[in-house]
Amino acid sequence: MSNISLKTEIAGIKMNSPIMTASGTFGFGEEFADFVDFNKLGASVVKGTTLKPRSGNKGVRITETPAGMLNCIGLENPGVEAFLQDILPRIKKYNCPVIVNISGNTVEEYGELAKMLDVPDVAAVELNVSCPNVKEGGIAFGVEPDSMSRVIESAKKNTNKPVIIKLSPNVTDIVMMAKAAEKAGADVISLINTLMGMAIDVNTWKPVLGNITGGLSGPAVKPVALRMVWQVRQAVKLPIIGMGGIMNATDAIEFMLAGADAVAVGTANFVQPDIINKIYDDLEKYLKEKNLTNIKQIVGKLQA
Amino acid sequence: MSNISLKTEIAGIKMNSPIMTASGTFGFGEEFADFVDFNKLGASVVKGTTLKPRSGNKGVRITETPAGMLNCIGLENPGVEAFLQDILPRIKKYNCPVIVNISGNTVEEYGELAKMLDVPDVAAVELNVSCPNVKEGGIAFGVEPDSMSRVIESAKKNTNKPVIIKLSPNVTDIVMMAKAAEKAGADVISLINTLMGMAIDVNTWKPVLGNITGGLSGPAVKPVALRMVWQVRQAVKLPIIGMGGIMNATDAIEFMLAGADAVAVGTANFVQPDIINKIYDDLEKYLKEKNLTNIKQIVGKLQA
Amino acid sequence: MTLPKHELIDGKVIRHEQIGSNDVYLLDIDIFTDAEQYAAGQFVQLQVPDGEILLRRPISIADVNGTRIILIYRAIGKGTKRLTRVQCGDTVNILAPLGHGFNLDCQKPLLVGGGLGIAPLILLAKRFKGKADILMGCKNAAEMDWPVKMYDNITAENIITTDDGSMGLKGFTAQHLPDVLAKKAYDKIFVCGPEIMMKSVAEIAKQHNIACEVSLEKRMACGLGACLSCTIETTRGRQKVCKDGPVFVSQEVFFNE
Amino acid sequence: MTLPKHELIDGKVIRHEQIGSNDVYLLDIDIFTDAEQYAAGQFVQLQVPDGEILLRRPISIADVNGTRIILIYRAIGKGTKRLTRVQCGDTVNILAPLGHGFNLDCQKPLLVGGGLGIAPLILLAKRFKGKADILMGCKNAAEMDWPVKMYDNITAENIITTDDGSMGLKGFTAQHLPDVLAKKAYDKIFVCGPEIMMKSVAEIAKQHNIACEVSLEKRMACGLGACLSCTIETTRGRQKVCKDGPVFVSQEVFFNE
Ligand SMILES: Cc1cc2nc3c(=O)[nH]c(=O)nc-3n(C[C@H](O)[C@H](O)[C@H](O)COP(=O)(O)OP(=O)(O)OC[C@H]3O[C@@H](n4cnc5c(N)ncnc54)[C@H](O)[C@@H]3O)c2cc1C
Ligand SMILES: Cc1cc2nc3c(=O)[nH]c(=O)nc-3n(C[C@H](O)[C@H](O)[C@H](O)COP(=O)(O)OP(=O)(O)OC[C@H]3O[C@@H](n4cnc5c(N)ncnc54)[C@H](O)[C@@H]3O)c2cc1C
Ligand SMILES: Cc1cc2nc3c(=O)[nH]c(=O)nc-3n(C[C@H](O)[C@H](O)[C@H](O)COP(=O)(O)O)c2cc1C
Ligand SMILES: Cc1cc2nc3c(=O)[nH]c(=O)nc-3n(C[C@H](O)[C@H](O)[C@H](O)COP(=O)(O)O)c2cc1C
Ligand code: FES
Ligand code: FES
Repeated sequence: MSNISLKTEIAGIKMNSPIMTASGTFGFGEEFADFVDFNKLGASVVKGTTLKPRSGNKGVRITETPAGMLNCIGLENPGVEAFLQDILPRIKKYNCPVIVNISGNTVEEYGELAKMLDVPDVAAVELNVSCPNVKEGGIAFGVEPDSMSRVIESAKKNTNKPVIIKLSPNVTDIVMMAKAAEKAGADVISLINTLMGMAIDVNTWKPVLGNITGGLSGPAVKPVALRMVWQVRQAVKLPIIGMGGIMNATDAIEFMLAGADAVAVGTANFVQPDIINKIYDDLEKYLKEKNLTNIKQIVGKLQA
Repeated sequence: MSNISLKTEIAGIKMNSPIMTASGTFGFGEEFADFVDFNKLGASVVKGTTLKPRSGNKGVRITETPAGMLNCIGLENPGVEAFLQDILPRIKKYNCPVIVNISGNTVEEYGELAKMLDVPDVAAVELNVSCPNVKEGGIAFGVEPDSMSRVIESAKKNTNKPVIIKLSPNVTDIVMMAKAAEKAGADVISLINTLMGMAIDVNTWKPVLGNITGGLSGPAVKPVALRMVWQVRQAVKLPIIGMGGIMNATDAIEFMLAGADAVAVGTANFVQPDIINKIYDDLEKYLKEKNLTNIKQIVGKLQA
Repeated sequence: MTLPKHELIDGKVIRHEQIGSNDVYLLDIDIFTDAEQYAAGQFVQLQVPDGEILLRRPISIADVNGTRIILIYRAIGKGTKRLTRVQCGDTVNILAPLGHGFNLDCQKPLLVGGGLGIAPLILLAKRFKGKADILMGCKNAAEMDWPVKMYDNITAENIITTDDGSMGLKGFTAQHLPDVLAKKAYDKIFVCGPEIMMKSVAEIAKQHNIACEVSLEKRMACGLGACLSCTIETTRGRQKVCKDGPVFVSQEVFFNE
Repeated sequence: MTLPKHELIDGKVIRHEQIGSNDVYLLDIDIFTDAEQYAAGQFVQLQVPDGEILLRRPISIADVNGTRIILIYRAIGKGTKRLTRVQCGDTVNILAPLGHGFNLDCQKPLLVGGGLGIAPLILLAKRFKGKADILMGCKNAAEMDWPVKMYDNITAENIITTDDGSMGLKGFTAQHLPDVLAKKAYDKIFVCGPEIMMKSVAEIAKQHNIACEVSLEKRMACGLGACLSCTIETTRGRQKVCKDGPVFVSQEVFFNE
């Protein structure tokens, strides 16, 4: 399919396809090396990284729900220094843009992380202001436009890389948050992060998850994610990375029609570790069937 | 199981069980007469009713999503007068408390509706301030605490019946909304209404639903609903009616452990029209297995 | 008309096979209940086994045989594709019978079916005990295979059309209706098929002053008249396809158009 | 140790039957790949067919035979209950082989298995070519049925315990370990079973100064070390059960307790 192109570009990041991975679901990429053709992956968004190493939450960290899963990993990660020293040198060989998802406890920490990650092998940083699992700060930044804006400004001031803001769906007005993000200088908007949920064991009368609540992801959340991408597309000009329950090319196309310039695959990586390849191939087939040649031709084309 | 009791009471409404129906999913009750034993149903919450008859939305009104469905019925209903004249006299024979779900375009309309429904055969009114399908007003009342409070006050002023406020999950802070409802004088809190979602047809590049967006219900939303019930239970003293994806007794028990005094079954009625009976029987079995005698013994018993 | 009570029935699959080139399947289910009482035009809400599919799917009752019902469906979407995996001996749960069937009151009926719409007319033809004619059309001869077999011997005359002319008359079914009407004194037309075809047929019936009943489809959730997914506007006000239909007098539903 | 590459394999079910009174099933799958290369203690991530179950389920490789693998599982939850419906000839997708297996380096191995934990020790026993003994326990004689059959002829000695004494020695398995250790000069214990039992065994092994390896279970999503669902604290820092385990040296994981 030589005349069909899935290549795209987001905030100057050249990508072989609009298919990215969702932070926390693809490790550092290398775990999927047996399955994924990195030439088909637009960019690898790696595990949420913090200033200091974090050991994450205790107890049960995931549980399955109808067409979805709850997780409360709690941002376990080796810290930004270990990432830069040990991991980045190892993963740059895949020749696929690496985007680092970062979480801070304070506005300043986001700036500090952004600065440390302003290195040649990192393509961009993605600000996680919505992880519902971290008690210190995480949730507040993502649901309140002013503090979110300060986080964006802090990151922007400290890096020359594109700054992606990842929005939380746990808000009344996603459009207001997106507009605030645009105004604060974000280069790209990612959405959605997980919906806050919970599961209970009726035998023990205890919460299933160690952290009581967790983030809902997977096909169950797709209708909500799609709606938010569509709403945000109409309100801001920034490129959008759409995600939430993408399991196949059809889902990816729905997000792109709604206005996503690229998409990220999350939970699906657990279900089918070679899903990135399959979505790539099926996107090509779709374009062919529709007599299109370029994936950008479908972005935002919803006739609503 | 004569020594086991599912009987309960909410705001003075005596119910044979904590199992209710969710508005809009059980018609006026009579449609399920071939299947449901009304002695097992705690209360029947009937279709959303407005002052004037409404014809609802055009085009496709439902579509299935992973473990859920989207609807944009758009509050089709014959209007409160037809309800009082034609329907209520017909359905009172089931000897099961009838709760009327009402939607107004203005604060005053809620009061007017509440007043008209302050009749002997209506057990309570439930204020729908969150239906995401009605453009005139509906959504605003449900996501903003002040206007919601005015709606509650307007209804309270006009009726002697208990006033149930049904909260929208499409908010940043469900606890704040619940507290505002309590302060405004609501007698009971219902949660959750549907999550706002969307579906797209990748062949036609059009939204699947006639109204573009619709309300997500069914098992997919259960983790979110459960989390909200649990959060609200810790913040307010009012009785709670929990709903969102309840498909079986286990789901109902999860909600009650999280703090729901009663539960409402919605989408499950479409899947299994006799599900109310089954949940009733299985709740009895559960109590027996756990050596309990009264359903109230499990309410709010989550060990978190 | 008092309808039989709605029932939830665990049926047993007796036969399940592909009968049409274009993904058309026949499902023969023993429902351990007298199916002969069902009216032609009524439908069932079938639960797709295995739990992934949430809502039931509405399928017309194509035929009945003692305690068995025949459903004929096309695997077009997620639910019907999953349904094709059901095997003989499997249990499938149905909610039946739903809706109102055709009103058989007439002297010389003409049935008009297009595509899958040919299926529910089988039981109707049988109820007319040989006195009905059928005008039926598909895209091509291959798709016409099962209808030809099914209508062998249950009607007075079968008139076949195919879009490409590979069998019978060439062209859209409704195109040939005026000719058919010219030949015999039909006093009622019963039509089931794509909406565009039903509208054309209804229009022609109106011009010829012949009574016409149509069987409509709308997306359904409950099938019981409770959810209001399937409301349509009619000359008698809003009606629910699942409960007040799916069969309607054509002039009541196709008006002003 | 270089591990075989992880693969996604469509396997074909050759045999699937209930082998234990307490909902224990045996699944024999042809994976059309050399299964003999898999290490005892490794596991697979099995996709439960039919789409309702989202995540794969981790199941240990109980035994291998040419291109076939044997899985032994208990139907306890939604996924495993659904799995019981799989029929011979069906296709099941597995992700294999995952994790690190047992380190076979020793002279006189003692295997200790409890309940379902007895299953993954089958392949281990075979790899020891008859030189291992097994101490294995279940609740009662009925549950002991399949282990007795499976361990016929693959070990040097089988010592059986049941909680209720209905077969073999009465009481919990670990209780009898000191007596067993007193009889022969074991230099390594391999244990798989409920966590509480593994902890007791590890404690006794430590007291006797005998090396001990345990096979852990944690809820998993990816099975590949990516999602961090299965992290545990060890003396070597945080480790992932799926990738760094599931087999660990007991003193590295049961410490300070
Ligand atoms: C009263 C009635 C009788 C019917 N009888 C038959 C029959 O005898 N044989 C047959 O093959 N089909 C029949 N249908 C249509 C059948 O219900 C749909 O094809 C089926 O529901 C599609 O399900 P799916 O999961 O495969 O498709 P989906 O993946 O849900 O959707 C695929 C396509 O099917 C259409 N569709 C989806 N749901 C419905 C629905 N409830 N009604 C109509 N269209 C729908 C959508 O518009 C879409 O284009 C009938 C429908 C009704 C309302
Ligand atoms: C490395 C490894 C090897 C395993 N080998 C076997 C085996 O050979 N045979 C066997 O029967 N079981 C084995 N298990 C356990 C098996 O994975 C679970 O029983 C199964 O995932 C439960 O799925 P379910 O949908 O039936 O249960 P669910 O409905 O998901 O849960 C039911 C119960 O199972 C537990 N559980 C759920 N998921 C897991 C999980 N991923 N890991 C551990 N416990 C879980 C829950 O705590 C719960 O109590 C193994 C687990 C791991 C991690
Ligand atoms: C196990 C797991 C871990 C996650 N970790 C992170 C994270 O570290 N940072 C982040 O921004 N999002 C994280 N997410 C959210 C995903 O990146 C994604 O936004 C969400 O899962 C929705 O996509 P999906 O439905 O395709 O999984 C995580 C999700 C899962 C399931
Ligand atoms: C078809 C349909 C119609 C509904 N109509 C109403 C309504 O009129 N008023 C209202 O407050 N909620 C309405 N709801 C929301 C339900 O009452 C309930 O809050 C929601 O569906 C979540 O429960 P469930 O997941 O069990 O369906 C409707 C839901 C559905 C699916
Ligand atoms: S399908 Fe529910 S009213 Fe017709
Ligand atoms: S299961 Fe994902 S890291 Fe172990």
